[in-house]
Amino acid sequence: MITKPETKFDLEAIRNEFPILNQKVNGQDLVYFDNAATSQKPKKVIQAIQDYYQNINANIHRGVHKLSQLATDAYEASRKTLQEHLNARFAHEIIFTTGASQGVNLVARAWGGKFLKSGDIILVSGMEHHSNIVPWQIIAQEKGAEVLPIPILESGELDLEAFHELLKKNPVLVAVNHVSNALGTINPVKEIIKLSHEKGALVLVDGAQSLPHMKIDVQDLNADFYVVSGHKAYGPTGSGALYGKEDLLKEMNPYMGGGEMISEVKFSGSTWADLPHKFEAGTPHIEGGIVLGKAIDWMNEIGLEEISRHENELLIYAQSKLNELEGFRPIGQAKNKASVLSFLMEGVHPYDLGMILDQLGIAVRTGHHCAQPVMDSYKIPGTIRASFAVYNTKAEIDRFVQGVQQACEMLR
Amino acid sequence: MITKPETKFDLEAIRNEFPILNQKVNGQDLVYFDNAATSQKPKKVIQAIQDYYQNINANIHRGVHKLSQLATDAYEASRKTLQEHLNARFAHEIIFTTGASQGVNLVARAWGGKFLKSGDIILVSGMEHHSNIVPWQIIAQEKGAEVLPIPILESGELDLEAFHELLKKNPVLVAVNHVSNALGTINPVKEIIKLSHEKGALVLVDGAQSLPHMKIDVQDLNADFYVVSGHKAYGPTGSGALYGKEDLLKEMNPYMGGGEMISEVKFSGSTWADLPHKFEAGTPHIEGGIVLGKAIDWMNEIGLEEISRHENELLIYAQSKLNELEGFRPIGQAKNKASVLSFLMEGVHPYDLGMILDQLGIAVRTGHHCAQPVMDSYKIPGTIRASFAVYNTKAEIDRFVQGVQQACEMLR
Amino acid sequence: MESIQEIQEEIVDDFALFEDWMGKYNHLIDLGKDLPEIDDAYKTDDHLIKGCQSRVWLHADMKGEKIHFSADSDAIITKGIISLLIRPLNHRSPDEILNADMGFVDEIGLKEHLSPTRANGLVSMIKQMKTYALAFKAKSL
Amino acid sequence: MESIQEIQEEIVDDFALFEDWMGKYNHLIDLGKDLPEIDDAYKTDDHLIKGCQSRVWLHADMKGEKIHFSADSDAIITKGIISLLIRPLNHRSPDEILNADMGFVDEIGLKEHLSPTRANGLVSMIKQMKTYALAFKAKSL
Ligand SMILES: Cc1ncc(COP(=O)(O)O)c(C=O)c1O
Ligand SMILES: Cc1ncc(COP(=O)(O)O)c(C=O)c1O
Repeated sequence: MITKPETKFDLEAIRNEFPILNQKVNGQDLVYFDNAATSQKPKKVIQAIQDYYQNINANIHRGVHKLSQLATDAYEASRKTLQEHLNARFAHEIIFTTGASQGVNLVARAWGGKFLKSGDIILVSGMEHHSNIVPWQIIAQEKGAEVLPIPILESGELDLEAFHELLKKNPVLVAVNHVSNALGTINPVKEIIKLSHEKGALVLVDGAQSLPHMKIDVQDLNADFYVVSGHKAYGPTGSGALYGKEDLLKEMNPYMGGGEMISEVKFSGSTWADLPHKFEAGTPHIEGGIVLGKAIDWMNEIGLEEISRHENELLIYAQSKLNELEGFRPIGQAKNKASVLSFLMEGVHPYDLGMILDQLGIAVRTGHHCAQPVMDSYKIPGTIRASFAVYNTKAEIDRFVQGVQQACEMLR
Repeated sequence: MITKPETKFDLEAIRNEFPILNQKVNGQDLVYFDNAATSQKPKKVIQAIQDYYQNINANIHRGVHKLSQLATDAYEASRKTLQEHLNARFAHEIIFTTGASQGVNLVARAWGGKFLKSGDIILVSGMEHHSNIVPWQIIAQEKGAEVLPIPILESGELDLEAFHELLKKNPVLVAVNHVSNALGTINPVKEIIKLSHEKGALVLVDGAQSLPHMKIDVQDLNADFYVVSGHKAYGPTGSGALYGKEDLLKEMNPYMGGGEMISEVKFSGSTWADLPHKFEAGTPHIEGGIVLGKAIDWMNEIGLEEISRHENELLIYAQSKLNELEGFRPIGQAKNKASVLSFLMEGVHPYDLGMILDQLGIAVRTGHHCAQPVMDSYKIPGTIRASFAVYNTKAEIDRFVQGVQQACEMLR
Repeated sequence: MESIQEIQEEIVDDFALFEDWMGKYNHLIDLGKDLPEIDDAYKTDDHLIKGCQSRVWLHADMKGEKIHFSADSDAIITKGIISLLIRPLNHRSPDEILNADMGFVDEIGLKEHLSPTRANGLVSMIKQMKTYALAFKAKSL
Repeated sequence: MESIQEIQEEIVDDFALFEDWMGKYNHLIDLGKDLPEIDDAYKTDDHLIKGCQSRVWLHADMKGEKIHFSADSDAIITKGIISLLIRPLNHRSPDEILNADMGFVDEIGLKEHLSPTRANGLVSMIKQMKTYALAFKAKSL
């Protein structure tokens, strides 16, 4: 056991690490509340990118020369960081991807392409991001399998009773997110996995929204597949990872063909390399892979508990302030929530509100948040979503709430 | 017509733009001759990455807020840069990818997955990188199609007579690189495309090695698909592009499922977005996409003619110097060559030579260069490959040649 | 009747009166509120313009030689923008519409609406108006 | 017979005599040249170690309680490295081999060969030697 160093949560120091936050937008200080779309990057991450290109940039894995070795070592060290952070058993259970979407697509194609049969059933939660719906639809259609939604309750929580019923159909795989990007709901994935396993179904967990906010332990969860996205967790764009259990990954088809992923190539037939290389065709996003590890280090330096404590404070504060406004309607009120606040203001279209807030220098997201089925189940076209990161402040929330009020006055 | 500004080729100024070149490796000044694996990045590119993260980082395409607009505009401006650089008809014929490998995989899956039929024949040149072989093998196996190699001659050129014969089998697609990474051969792709089209075959050109070295005009070539890789052309890792003719791209299946690529998602079935978004699922590598455009701008500022003139000088100089060494055996002596020099030294294993050169601070690549079939056709296990970029010098070649000599003395 | 350009200049002048974005947006919201209602029969999926975050329905009729536009949106700012586009282009011939330069939106200082992102439907709206014009022109040939 | 560690220390001491990389590599090359030849019967694909840029064949026999290794490579530096590995581990019991700490390669200053990249087979070689040891141990249980 490593004893944690004493950390003191110093919000000002944290903010100072994000140069972009010092910016004026439309003449006003930027308030960035679009963190669920992508987070901003600390200096440490930006600097690590520069260091990579100025000191060790080279193609990895095959070079005998020094730079290639340094780059390879850094890349593999980052894989190890991810392994430890997610508590995977082996480093080769971590596959670098370009983001959560590619992770899901990889599994849908490489697992589904090999094992999915006509008539098979895949359960997909009704609060999934399109990235955890469409890949299953595509492969299911190819294979004659069926994708069934797990309904959600008015509270924004999964309907676990309905899920129990659906499990009786013996699905082969269940796809669910750990945290919903549209509602903020934290799903009981450990329980979902346990129930699914009892019925013989594998479970893929979409952790795009959990990585930035909470401790993840894939072994404790007993997840079969777990996908994360780097750019939402203070890391570079185009970075991400898939965790998969060794025995599952070993049995799967390769995903892409190319350099790195082969053992031998002949026109008469080729053979595949061992894990993790089998799934990493072509020159990877080396900078992204390496620096994703630095972003994780950065989060751990602050401490995930501190991060989620702070974000939770912001969420509660924002909710109580918005509650005072007339016509405020929160969308998604699960008991267990991450720092995502989706809502509507009566008589105001989300798009209009977003435009006015932008004029005030406040960045929120409006629309369906790539989760149309969620919007359909609430019978709304979309929401306004404010999502908080570790660098956000109560003062920013005050400005935001004031902005919402001002906008509503203009628009109503 | 834009008249080109007068440029003077200033090698020292160019070198000054690459901070990494000022480095000592194993106590010696670095000589970086592994450019075909990946190129180093000029300050302008590194700075553009930093600027992106410090000023406009945001998720693109869906945000109404300012940062999202700025990032989207920069991303789409880069697409336009690529369109102009490759002379595509439309910007939406440019699909951002993570590299050349993903480009080929995308076409193999999204075109082949829809149109390939049992018994169909795909011709793949015998000097392809694994990235332009394996994706075809995978989809061909799935569809019961067949991949046949176009043989190469001792000179390292494609056997065009054999190609003529193979065309009589009415292949549906021909896959060939513009420049071979293992041999340096510049293939007569315009002629290959013309002949293939006469037989009704589509042609995919792998331009991973041409983008950094020469002017590319996809309309003049009449290529159906053309893939490039950013990291080999002074751009960030994880960046690249696929060019495809509009009508072909429109007909193809989507490649990955996710955000961005949909028009509407319902559990009863989803519909796809227009080009180029149909093929860009999930949050793309925004930094990479934007900065790839900056890398192209940088190349154009120097001028592609100047770049290839300089590199060609280096190639000829290196060849003549190496020729003076005992036991020098060039691999690949096509009349038309880019700045890739593959060779063997009699009685010396490439790996040993590479190790000694590394001790001397000289980075070359040794091995099969992800082109095993090429090595098989020469019946050699691999080669030593020195590949030059615009920032390399004759003085570096002198050190390299001296290093080869010294290594041979030690090893023989 | 004033020319397309004259109306555009008028609009630009109107907006020039406002010193800050608030004034501009309030004016835009007022324009949105004043937009004549579209016939409910045209608020169908066929008339939806793709690529807008808010829903936009656009319909066009040929009355004599001239095209008549009607439109609606569920977002009020979007309605204001529609109104800006319809005012100069309404009751014009297909050729006039096809040749119209719509750069005036930029001059108003509403550039953020002009960016070709999919969140913003302005470009799609202009395109759709010109597509209608082209269709009517083709029919009349 | 000396212990594994004694031999390793000897090797480290040998290399310490050389002041620069040239000396070290020349020594490595000499070691490679002196490596006893492997029986041609073992230069088969079964005996190839994956993950080396040069080809490496490794064979192991059980002689009494002890394991006897023989190996070859087409690259001479690789052969030198093989020789470094075999010297301490040859004619040892499976347990001795399984417990051996091979960190001495680092001390020699050949760290570049230790990096777990696929270009470098050193890690694979050590792994393969230990795998042989494990297999023989399992058989003898
Ligand atoms: C000719 C050729 N094709 C394809 C590739 C693959 O490119 P990437 O690794 O960027 O996907 C390479 C790079 O090694 C190459 O040289
Ligand atoms: C819950 C969830 N899943 C998946 C994704 C897709 O992640 P990426 O865009 O990084 O591929 C997102 C991001 O929008 C998300 O919020």
